[in-house]
Amino acid sequence: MTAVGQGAERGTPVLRMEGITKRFGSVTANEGISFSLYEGEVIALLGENGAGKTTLMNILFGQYSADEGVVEAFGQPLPAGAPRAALDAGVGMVHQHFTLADNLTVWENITLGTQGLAALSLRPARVKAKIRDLSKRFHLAVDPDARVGNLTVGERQRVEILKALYREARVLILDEPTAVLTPQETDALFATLREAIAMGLSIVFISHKLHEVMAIAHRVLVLRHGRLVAERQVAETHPQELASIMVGGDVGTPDVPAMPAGPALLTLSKASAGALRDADLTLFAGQITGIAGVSGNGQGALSDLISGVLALQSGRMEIAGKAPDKWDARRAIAHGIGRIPEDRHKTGTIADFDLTENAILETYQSDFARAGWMDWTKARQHTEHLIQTYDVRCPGPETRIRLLSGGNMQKLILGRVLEENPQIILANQPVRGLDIGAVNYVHSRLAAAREGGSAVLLISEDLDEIMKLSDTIHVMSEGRLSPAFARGAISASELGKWMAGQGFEDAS
Amino acid sequence: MRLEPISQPSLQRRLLPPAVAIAASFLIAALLAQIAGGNPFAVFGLIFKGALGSKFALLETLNRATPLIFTGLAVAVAFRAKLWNIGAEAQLYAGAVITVVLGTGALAWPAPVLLPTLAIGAALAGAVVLLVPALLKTRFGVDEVVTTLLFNFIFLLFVSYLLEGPLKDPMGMGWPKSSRLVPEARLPRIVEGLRLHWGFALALICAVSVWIIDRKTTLGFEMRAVGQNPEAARFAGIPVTAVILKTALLSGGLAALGGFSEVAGLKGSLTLDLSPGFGYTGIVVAMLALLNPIGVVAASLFVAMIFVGADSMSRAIGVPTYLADIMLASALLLMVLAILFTKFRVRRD
Amino acid sequence: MDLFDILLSASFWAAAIRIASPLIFATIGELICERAGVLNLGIEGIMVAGAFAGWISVWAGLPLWGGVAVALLVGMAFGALHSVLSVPFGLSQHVVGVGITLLATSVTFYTYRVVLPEVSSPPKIQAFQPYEIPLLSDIPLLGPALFSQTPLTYAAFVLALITGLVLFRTPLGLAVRAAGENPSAVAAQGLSVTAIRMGAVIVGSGFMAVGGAFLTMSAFDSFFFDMVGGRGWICIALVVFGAWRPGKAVLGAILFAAFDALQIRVQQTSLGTVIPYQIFLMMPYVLSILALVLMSRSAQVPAALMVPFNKGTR
Amino acid sequence: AVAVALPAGAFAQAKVLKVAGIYTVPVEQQWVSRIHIAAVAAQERGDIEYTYSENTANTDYPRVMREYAEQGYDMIIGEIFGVEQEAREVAADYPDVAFLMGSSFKEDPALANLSVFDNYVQDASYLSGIIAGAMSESGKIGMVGGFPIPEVNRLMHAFMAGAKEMNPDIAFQVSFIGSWFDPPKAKETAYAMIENGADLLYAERFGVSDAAKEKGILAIGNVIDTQPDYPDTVVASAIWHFEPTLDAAIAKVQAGTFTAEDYGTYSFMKEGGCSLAPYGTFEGKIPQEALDLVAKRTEEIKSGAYTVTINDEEPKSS
Ligand SMILES: Nc1ncnc2c1ncn2[C@@H]1O[C@H](COP(=O)(O)OP(=O)(O)OP(=O)(O)O)[C@@H](O)[C@H]1O
Ligand SMILES: Nc1ncnc2c1ncn2[C@@H]1O[C@H](COP(=O)(O)OP(=O)(O)OP(=O)(O)O)[C@@H](O)[C@H]1O
Ligand SMILES: [Mg+2]
Ligand SMILES: [Mg+2]
Repeated sequence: MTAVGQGAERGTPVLRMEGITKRFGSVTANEGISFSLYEGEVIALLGENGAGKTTLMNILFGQYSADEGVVEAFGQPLPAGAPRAALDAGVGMVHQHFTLADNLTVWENITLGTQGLAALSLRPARVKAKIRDLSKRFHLAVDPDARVGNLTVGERQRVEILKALYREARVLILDEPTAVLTPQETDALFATLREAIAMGLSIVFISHKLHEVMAIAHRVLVLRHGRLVAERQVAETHPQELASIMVGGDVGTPDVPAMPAGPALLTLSKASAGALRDADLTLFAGQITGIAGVSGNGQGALSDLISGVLALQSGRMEIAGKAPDKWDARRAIAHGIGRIPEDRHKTGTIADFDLTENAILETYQSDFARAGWMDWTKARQHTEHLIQTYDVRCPGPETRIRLLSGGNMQKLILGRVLEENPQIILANQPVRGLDIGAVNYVHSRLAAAREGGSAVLLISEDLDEIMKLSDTIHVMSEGRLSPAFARGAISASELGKWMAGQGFEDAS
Repeated sequence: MRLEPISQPSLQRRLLPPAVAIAASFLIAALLAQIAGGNPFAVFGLIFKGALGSKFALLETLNRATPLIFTGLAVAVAFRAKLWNIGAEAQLYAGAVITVVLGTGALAWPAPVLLPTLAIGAALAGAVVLLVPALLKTRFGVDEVVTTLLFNFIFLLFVSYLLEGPLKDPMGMGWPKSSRLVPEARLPRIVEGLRLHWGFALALICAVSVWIIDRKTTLGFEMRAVGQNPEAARFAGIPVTAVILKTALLSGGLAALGGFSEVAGLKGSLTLDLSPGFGYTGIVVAMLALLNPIGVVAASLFVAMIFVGADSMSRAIGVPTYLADIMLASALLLMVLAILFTKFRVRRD
Repeated sequence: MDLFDILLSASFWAAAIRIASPLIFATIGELICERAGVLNLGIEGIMVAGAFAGWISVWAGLPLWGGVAVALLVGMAFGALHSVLSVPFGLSQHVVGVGITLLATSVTFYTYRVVLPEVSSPPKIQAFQPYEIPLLSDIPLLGPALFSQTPLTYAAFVLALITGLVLFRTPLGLAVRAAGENPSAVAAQGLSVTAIRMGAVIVGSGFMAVGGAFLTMSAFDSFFFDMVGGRGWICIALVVFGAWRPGKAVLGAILFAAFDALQIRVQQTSLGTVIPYQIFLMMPYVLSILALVLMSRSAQVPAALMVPFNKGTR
Repeated sequence: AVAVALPAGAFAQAKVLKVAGIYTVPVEQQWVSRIHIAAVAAQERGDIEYTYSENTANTDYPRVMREYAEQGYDMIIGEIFGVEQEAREVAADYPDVAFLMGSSFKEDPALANLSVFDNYVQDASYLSGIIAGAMSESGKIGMVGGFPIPEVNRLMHAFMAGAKEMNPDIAFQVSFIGSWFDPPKAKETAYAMIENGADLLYAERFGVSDAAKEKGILAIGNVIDTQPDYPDTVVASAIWHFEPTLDAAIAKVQAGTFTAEDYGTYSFMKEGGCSLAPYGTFEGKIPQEALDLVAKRTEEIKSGAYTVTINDEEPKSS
């Protein structure tokens, strides 16, 4: 694929950052960064977790103010710390973490702040008409009257972009817009962006996925430890080079050689729970079972069922050949089920707890307490061991986990799970938002666990990830689970058909 | 304006803002005293004298702090688990009611048996009173801020009914108050002749116990986890509902011990005006202490000191004693602000 | 008089509306604060301050509406203090609220005592008188109940209506609601969360104070210590009861007031001789809790209620 | 400071007593206001030097007593209904200070420096009841109280007895609002009674006379004289005079003869402790029959020939 547009005719840059430095206490998040963005150009920002990408963009958008350096839009300096000024200058930003109010409707979210506060009416009809028009023009289908809380992540993403387009932004900053999107949604997003570029918009695009960068960007800037370490024209580089600049060395990908399946550790037969319907699934020791599919098709219910927070409505679940008569999260953990949650912020960790407390969250009862008394010494030792073994970069076990980057947070969770030598590992979107180094690390750990005899259930929207790691693959669609396909026995395009719901009719 | 955390606050950073806060509230008091025709310069000395200037003053301050420690702990425990218990007032009265129900002759036991029985009974009563809103929260999703708040009114009316009905002192000449506790049901005084009683010691023991529960036990860990992120706690296998109910029991029990301590230690009988809002002040105490149990003791002493000192001061210089409440309120607000400034600096941008 | 007669009498409903009026003002005030994300526990004290300020200014010579304006301004002043502490500094809304209640109450009492040192019963003012709205007040039942009230009662209803319109129909209202739902969404759209929240708290506090002033200038004609008597706390409950919507909150206030008016009347029937009077006084509170339990749990709490917003930190 | 100790009696005439009042409610409250007014009057006469603390919570009450005692006050007046035991302990610790306290208990001979009082103004209430009985046409009288405590109950009962004596068929509606200071609520309660047919109200709380005034019916005042505020509404008021109680105590302290006593009787009519307020604007509007009975009973009460019953039970509607 090649990028659309050329972005080559240099005039005045639409955006210029010069000598940007930003410190948070002792951490220097950005150091002397300068770059310019030209009309119709797409710049990709690459860098490991915590490299300073988001910080740089927040400065550009006025949410943080830089300690040093200047920001210019269309030749005019932007006052520091004023998102309003950035918006007025035509800069729009789609934040890494969505900035939408769930209880408001789509149109309310979009019109928020665009009308004079003294106005006597919101003019909903006009607002909605304009939104519909933009939706059509940029292929961003979304119902203006829907409540944002009821939307899927993909739809929310579209609302975020609509927010910027609605304000007639000339420059669009997208911070990891694809991290939570399905491949289909990503494709749709790119189509939209190409249209926007064609209309003269300029884009700063942040992603950890190199193929995306190659597909959409003209120019790539690589940040490492807060510094701009490389700049390449996309046309003149390749993913391997970018990856090695990013992490400052070579990256190896894990190897998953075929392995005979062990005994069945978990079986579902005709299991229904929540959105899950009549699922048949068997997890074998020493095997990775991949669940492909667009998120929101029952994966949540499947993993909640196995992790004990959702009750079985009908059908049967057997753990090591026996149906447990009672099933809850604590029993699941006791049965050796380890969980790498989909949303590490919401259900995986407790933000204001320190690393130690998070590390023992699931096992404090069995391993770090006696008769109701906590053994903090043991807990701290365990955490230090995890930090070492799993290379969690942090000031120490007393750090609040909120301060860790996503990658390091994920490593701690991984350690928390793997150290228990779980029989079954439930890995739901385990690499979402991680940089390549971290992704490979997580993958190799999962592969190692499989070799150690664990059964791994890998739920992912990323087909590449599924096809690379899984011994057997199921596809999920509308709560149904496809039959198992052996690795190599099915092509990506066939999987895609199942994902779209074809095949289920014939199977049933 | 932006607040920036200070990673390693200097000693000066940690001491100066609170000192300024206290000085400022003294100044406010002096100013108001002058407006009412009192001598503003006498204010400072008299507050110290009134709060700490004699053994009597000091013990009175401790005395005033005692119920606040209990209600402060009750609120701290609950708030840590994000159980918004605004009903410590009702729970305190519940403890007081049980104390007089059992302690006015119903049980003819010696003090070493009777006193613990009363304390446990009181704690149970308070626990039950908070359990109801907690159950309404876990079962029906009813907001506990509202239910605990409304329970204060309901329970006080209930106490009023009891004092005019079943619990009315037959020897009380018709006045709505309970009979007196039997001597075995009285908490002894710590210092002969002065009001301070062993309820204060009990309060300190409770504070340490809560600290131990919080830091050293699985229950404390669970309560904090549920408070910080109930979703994650549920996924980690922590029985969230059970933990909320346990928290309610603990919190309600602590507030009720305050009622026990006031009746058995101080009053000897129950009247409708047992508490001048200890339950509500407990909220302030707990937050001032940043929900730390040991901090609750310090915050209670601070609040009691300011109140007792300023109350005595305003009496001595002859200005309306409402000045004490003004000073307490301003000292409080300035102090929470000061605590903020020990940890953050304000940046303009 | 049995229950049915009471419920069908215009005077009963007139009483309910009258009792509800101060609650409506204060509930709307609290609702505005909470919609913007700030729990304002200063309400009880602000009502006391408003009750005093309105009354004393009329006593000192201002016209009635001048007194209302003074109450409003005093409420806004306390609101300003609350908002400075709770919004930009992000201090615990519980402490700030209870602190403001303590401060407003004690400052009021102190001022009262300094201004009127030796009175044995406080001076009276010429309070608002009922005004019968022509035509409307002739409607049977409804007329005497709804349209023979004092102007301040009509103002309460108008205020609730306007608040509803502003909150749900204007950009300003949208900004306020969004600030209570997700302040980062507001900040990302270039609006100042701080300004919006502070504004809401200041305005809301002003309305609470007018609620207090209703007691001294419409329901009664002089000021007494403790005369607010917990009405502020009731309003906190009414906001939840009304699911943070002005219309429902008004209904809740009327319902609560109707329970109150009812208990007053039932206390005087033959029931009053057998049932202790405390049971009657409990009625409004108990029934409120019951109503909350029965109500759908779908009521949407503003998601960012009690969550301070500090840009540049997470 | 006085350098030479002189016999206490030598100063008896000259000494201005330092008196402190401690009240659990603001001095506006009817009951306390009567004490306060008497004390202010004594101060103006030059008998005492007076200061007070109002709205003192019972928790703080013993402390405040001690603080005043420590500051050298000669006499402390107040109300210890909620803190009987503790207050007596304080009194025991300061035998040189005279305590004159409102209390529902009796004096204790072993505690010589603490005397008790209460507002036994049932005599006047009874007389006001006679007038009420004569003035009510509907035969329905409404009574709004704060809490049913003895001092309230006994006045209500005396009032009811008087009214019944004039008109045995009179029905009473009794309500308690559960607050000392909620005039709007008292007013609402009074409205409800008027709706229910009452044409005369016994105004135990602030707010009741206002309802009567607005609805054009009559009211009877209690403890204080409110006719000046409601000239067309308040027919008569039973008023308490604390002066006899206080003055007797002052005299005894000055004479060095203060001892444990029950001052309750100083509130009786024959001691001048209570009276019916002047009829004022209602002069000539009250039936002669009632005036005659009032005059007769007044005489009898003063001479001791008639005693108004003291009943502290909670009154109920009839
Ligand atoms: N609000 C903040 N307060 C303190 N330090 C911060 C803050 N935000 C960022 N940092 C620091 O800045 C560094 C860069 O963070 P930034 O969010 O820019 O990383 P990133 O490149 O966007 O990472 P990711 O790929 O994980 O999104 C972090 O390592 C952190 O130490
Ligand atoms: N309040 C803070 N103080 C210090 N550092 C912070 C703070 N907030 C964020 N950071 C830093 O910012 C960096 C990026 O944080 P962020 O939450 O964007 O991580 P992330 O990798 O993008 O996670 P995810 O994509 O899973 O949400 C982290 O390195 C973290 O250390
Ligand atoms: Mg980032
Ligand atoms: Mg990230």
